[in-house]
Amino acid sequence: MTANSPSEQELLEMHRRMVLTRCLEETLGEMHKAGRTRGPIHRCDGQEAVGVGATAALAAEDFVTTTHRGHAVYLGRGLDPRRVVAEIFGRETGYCAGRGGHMLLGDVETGMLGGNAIVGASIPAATGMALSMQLQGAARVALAVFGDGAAQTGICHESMNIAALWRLPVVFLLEHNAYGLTVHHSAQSSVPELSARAAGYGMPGETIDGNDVVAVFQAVAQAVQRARRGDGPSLIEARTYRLEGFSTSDMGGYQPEDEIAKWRARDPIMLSRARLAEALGAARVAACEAAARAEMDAAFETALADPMPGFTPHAPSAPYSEPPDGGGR
Amino acid sequence: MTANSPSEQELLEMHRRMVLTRCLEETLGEMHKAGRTRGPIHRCDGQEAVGVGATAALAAEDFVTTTHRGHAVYLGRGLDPRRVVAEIFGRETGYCAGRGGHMLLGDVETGMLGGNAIVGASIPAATGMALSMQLQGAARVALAVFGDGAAQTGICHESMNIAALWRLPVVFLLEHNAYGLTVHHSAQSSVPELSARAAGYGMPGETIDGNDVVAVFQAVAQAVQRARRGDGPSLIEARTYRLEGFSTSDMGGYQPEDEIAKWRARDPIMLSRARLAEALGAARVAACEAAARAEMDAAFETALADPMPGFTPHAPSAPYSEPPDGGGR
Amino acid sequence: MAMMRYAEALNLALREEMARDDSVFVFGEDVAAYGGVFKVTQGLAEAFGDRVRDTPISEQTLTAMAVTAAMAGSRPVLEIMYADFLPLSLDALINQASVYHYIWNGQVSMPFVLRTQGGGGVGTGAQHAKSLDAMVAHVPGLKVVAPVTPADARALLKAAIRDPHPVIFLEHKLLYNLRGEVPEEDDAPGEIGRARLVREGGDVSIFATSRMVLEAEKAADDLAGDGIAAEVIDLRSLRPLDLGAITASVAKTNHAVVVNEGWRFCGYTAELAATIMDRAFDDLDAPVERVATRDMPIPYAETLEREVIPDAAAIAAAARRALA
Amino acid sequence: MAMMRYAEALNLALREEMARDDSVFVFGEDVAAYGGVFKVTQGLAEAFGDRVRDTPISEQTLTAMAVTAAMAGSRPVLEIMYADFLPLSLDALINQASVYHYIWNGQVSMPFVLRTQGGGGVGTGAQHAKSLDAMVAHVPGLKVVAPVTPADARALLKAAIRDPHPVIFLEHKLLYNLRGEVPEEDDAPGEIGRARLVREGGDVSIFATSRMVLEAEKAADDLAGDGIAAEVIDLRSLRPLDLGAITASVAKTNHAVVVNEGWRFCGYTAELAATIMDRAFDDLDAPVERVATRDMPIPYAETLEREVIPDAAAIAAAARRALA
Ligand SMILES: Cc1ncc(C[n+]2csc(CCOP(=O)(O)OP(=O)(O)O)c2C)c(N)n1
Ligand SMILES: Cc1ncc(C[n+]2csc(CCOP(=O)(O)OP(=O)(O)O)c2C)c(N)n1
Ligand SMILES: [Mg+2]
Ligand SMILES: [Mg+2]
Repeated sequence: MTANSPSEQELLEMHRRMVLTRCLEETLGEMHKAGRTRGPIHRCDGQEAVGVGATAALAAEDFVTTTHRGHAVYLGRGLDPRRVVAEIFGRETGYCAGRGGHMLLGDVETGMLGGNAIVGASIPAATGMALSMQLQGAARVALAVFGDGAAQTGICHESMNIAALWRLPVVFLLEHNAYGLTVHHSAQSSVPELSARAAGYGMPGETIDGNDVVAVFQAVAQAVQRARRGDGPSLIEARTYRLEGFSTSDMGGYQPEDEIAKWRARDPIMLSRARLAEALGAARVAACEAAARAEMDAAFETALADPMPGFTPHAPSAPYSEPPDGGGR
Repeated sequence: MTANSPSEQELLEMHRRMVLTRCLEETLGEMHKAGRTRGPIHRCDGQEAVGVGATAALAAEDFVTTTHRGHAVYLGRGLDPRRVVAEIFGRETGYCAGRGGHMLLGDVETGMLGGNAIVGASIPAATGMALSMQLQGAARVALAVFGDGAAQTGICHESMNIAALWRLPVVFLLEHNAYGLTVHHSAQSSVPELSARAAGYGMPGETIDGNDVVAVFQAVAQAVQRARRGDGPSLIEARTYRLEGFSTSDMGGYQPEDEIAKWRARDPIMLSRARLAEALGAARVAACEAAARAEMDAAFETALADPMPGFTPHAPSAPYSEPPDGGGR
Repeated sequence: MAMMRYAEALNLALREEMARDDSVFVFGEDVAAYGGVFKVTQGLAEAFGDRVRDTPISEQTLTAMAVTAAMAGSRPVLEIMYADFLPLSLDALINQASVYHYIWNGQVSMPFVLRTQGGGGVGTGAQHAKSLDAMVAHVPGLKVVAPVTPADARALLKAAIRDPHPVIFLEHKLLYNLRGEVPEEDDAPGEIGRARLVREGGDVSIFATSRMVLEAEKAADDLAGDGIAAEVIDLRSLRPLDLGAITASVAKTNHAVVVNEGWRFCGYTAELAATIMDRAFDDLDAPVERVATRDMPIPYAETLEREVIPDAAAIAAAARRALA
Repeated sequence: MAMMRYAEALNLALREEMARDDSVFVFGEDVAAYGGVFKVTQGLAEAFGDRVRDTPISEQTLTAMAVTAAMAGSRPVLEIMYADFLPLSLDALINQASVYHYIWNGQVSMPFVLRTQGGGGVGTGAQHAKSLDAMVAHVPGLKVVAPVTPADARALLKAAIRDPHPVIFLEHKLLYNLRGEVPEEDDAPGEIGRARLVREGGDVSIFATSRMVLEAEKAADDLAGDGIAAEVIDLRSLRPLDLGAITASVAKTNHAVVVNEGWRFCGYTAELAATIMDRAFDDLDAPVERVATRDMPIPYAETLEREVIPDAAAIAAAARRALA
């Protein structure tokens, strides 16, 4: 046990949140097939350990930014499943009253600021929050979750350089799921291990097993401590895999079957379940999972009955209206 | 003697071009004091070995892109001093008929495409030319010269990743003169040696003495060979120093006197002169320098007597005119 | 003649031009192995190998590379997946592509095409539903086209590829499945800078771009019910404008509505309205009515999104205001 | 009252706001040790230490960081050295800053200021002389101001810093040395959204922005020689517009000239012309005349540059056309 080892209670809670996320993804998959979703949905089945393990290592007052594939971060951060589902279905009761959708969900209360559908944008976003914290003298850390595709963007480089230069309290968590949209990382990245780039900024970098929620928790916890101490950023590359394709509009065909099978055999929820069953007994784990499943089912039921928002031009759209008496169409 | 060692004749010619550049810079400095320049001029006194040594390692059909501080590249590439000076003074006889000025000089004949005043822009520019060459199956190489400040831009990262991924025939020559405008590199870059970043792209990277024209020539020649063979890009960090401030509008005060003195003692022209005098005799070197000086003086005299361009809206501005019958004001 | 989808017509144009001219190449995110997320480049990698390249997610650099690859003798066709990412291309467009032909005194031309698609209506959210036409149309030295029919998609893409200057080629996510006749035997490129008369009418001129042309047609149907004969003109080329077609129509109808799916303030409709005033002031019986997306981010929820992006009803209402 | 340079007035505003509010910080290239290349931030680092930071050359990320630092409780003032680099900021402005206040249903505000300076006239060349006002003015959720006098520079910068929403603050390289009275004792912020009547006149209204206001004044002098009384209005705020001031003036003069140093096509003058037509069509005796930079890159040579950027003569000629 290191200082960063989660307690059994914490482990069970992480497991619960991973299951919650998986239930969300699977139900969204069904809803999509039934023609009941709108716009593309980016499921994170198989990657739950990254978002959940990482957010579990944050303090309540910390910030986290994520990508278009942020469901595990939302639920890992403790957001209310009902309001998450409501947002995904564009309901008035969603975190953003239906204005954001699943990719642009933000919640000030929990510092989940937020999902971001511009690839790479979560990186400078967290870096800016970290700068604000440093200037305010606050011991608050910002965690940036981003993909392997995002690591090739210019803002990734600029942000890492600035964060390292100023020793900003930010943690860069690269969620490496092997693909950027349909393109394999070997056709996007000039190096197989992206953590190698940390040396170019003089910050620590490591590659970890992103399907092991404990490994993610520990690596992020250590990086968060370092950041909170004022020692600056770290880069953590968590290797994982996207089991269900890029999004609901993915036509597939580019992820080899054997590759999928290999990773399915290392499903993070299975791994976590096995570990927990040994420690706490299979029954307790099963009960926890059933409760999570029930919670998500209830979330869907309530959220889908919630009303759609009505269009009210000037609240909170006031700063946008131009000219003042109406603008628009 | 390695395969990349310049001949004595080549050495003397490089020396001549460095002296030509220094004369240009010094005369520009005087002209500025006399109030006869327009806009900022970025002198490269002390850095001549980088632009001159690097371009000497290129073949006639290769491309080179450079920065706002490109005079050594222009003259190193063999451009006509008179037309360079004419362009700097906005004359009709300049390389761009006075439209470009000293920062935006381009010459298709010599593949000098071109100076660029957007920091970092020379990097993707050369990378794009290299892509075109690769697709055309041409054994032509593109050399990108850029500064230590430019190395922190997003496009630097994106370009290096793409170039390494596709093994493009491009050479990245980082002209590290210790400052980006007035800011010391230690306040801009998170690492002291920027060549360390090459590893993050899986390409060779080395730091060399940028005040030694032979070292620059050899390193670039080797990288050019590698690129021409199809083995992809390299990063060369040439350490040098800007003796005369950022530009003619620089108000100074931030380059410590002892730092300047230290580098002045390693003036690239002095170093080259000493080496050549030993090999060829001081007289031959002095004669070469005198000829260069005379050539630049003549270039100024002719160019300054050349006419200013007259405004003719539609040639070659046709694609810009909107609406077709005039546009503009 | 063959019936084909808009996306297929684009694909045909790319195939034809790549077969015709070795210097044409296609690059962008997911364009090779997958054939593009909208399947416009499907099969090209199989047919043309290395001349079709998947790229890293690096729009800024890809655009800058298109500029200089074009200078160096290639004819790049770059796909930017969503028009929302055009801001990442703008530095290369404004500070590089726009500059060199004139500044280097005609030494270089830059024959590249930047294809992208914009527009909303399907719940893609604030970062994947915008039309930023005005931003690219503002840049001197760029041509900007936005075909609506499959035939125009093919003809104008061919023209864009053959043009010696940069062309921004604006598609729309809701047009890709539109079917129409394409004259396969006629493989001549179209002419950039010519509007298309969609429907004649003597009461009011509706000038529209991209998908808004379809909404304008519906609006014209609606107006016809009230006995109002609307003329609908598809501008096709946002820059350069077909001034002759615009002024001739306004001279006939004396009323104009301009429609573009971008934001209103400083948007493309502002240029259209100002140009019409400038060129046809004496012909106008009423101010030009502008129909544009509301000046706010595009919300996700359907109930909100449909209030923000213009539709046939908004266009018809504008025409009625013009005639009131 | 004190006489001071425009750059000094900006410096004063920064000092006052930084002293008043700990959450204000200043960052950008060369702003700390050197005090900014136009010396606007001189002495701030000495006075406020770490709250004034030199940055790497990374405009895209710096802008994105301003957005989220503002969300997280700071009030960043970012200096972008030249307006020509605004394209590098646009992704963060359009896809981030514009989005969150509305999309997150009012949960966050983003009180940051992006200061930059544009304009030509001194041989800085095609990449350092542009005015890209229209690009930022097009983005919903941003305010855009461009003060001309030292007093306005101070008052509006203070207002911008205190504003809960993003403000783009446009300066001009030829204004920094302009001297004017600044009421030191009155440290109240200005009001964003109000135009300034520079000179009254009954024959033609000239609406101008930034340095073009000075050219408009010269044009008015020239016109006065012909007995033409031009009213000159400094818009000060490009977004939101002071519609009341605009329509009141046009109602009086029945003729309008609009002047902005950006390019013409899809430029800021298009919005002004279209808005005036929309709001004051019946008052207009002639089309609104637009005066803008020619649609081409800005050349280096003085003989060329002066033909491309508008001046008093071009404005006076436009006014005469309007009245012809
Ligand atoms: C700037 C930008 N370019 C392109 C896209 C389109 N796009 C959305 S997700 C994606 C792939 C991202 O890959 P990665 O960062 O690895 O995230 P993952 O989807 O694998 O989680 C792309 C290209 C975008 N949203 N933003
Ligand atoms: C994108 C961009 N940002 C800022 C500037 C202003 N600027 C011009 S040169 C310069 C410093 C560049 O430093 P470096 O790359 O080291 O080149 P050096 O001047 O030292 O040769 C800056 C900040 C610019 N021209 N372009
Ligand atoms: Mg990925
Ligand atoms: Mg430097």
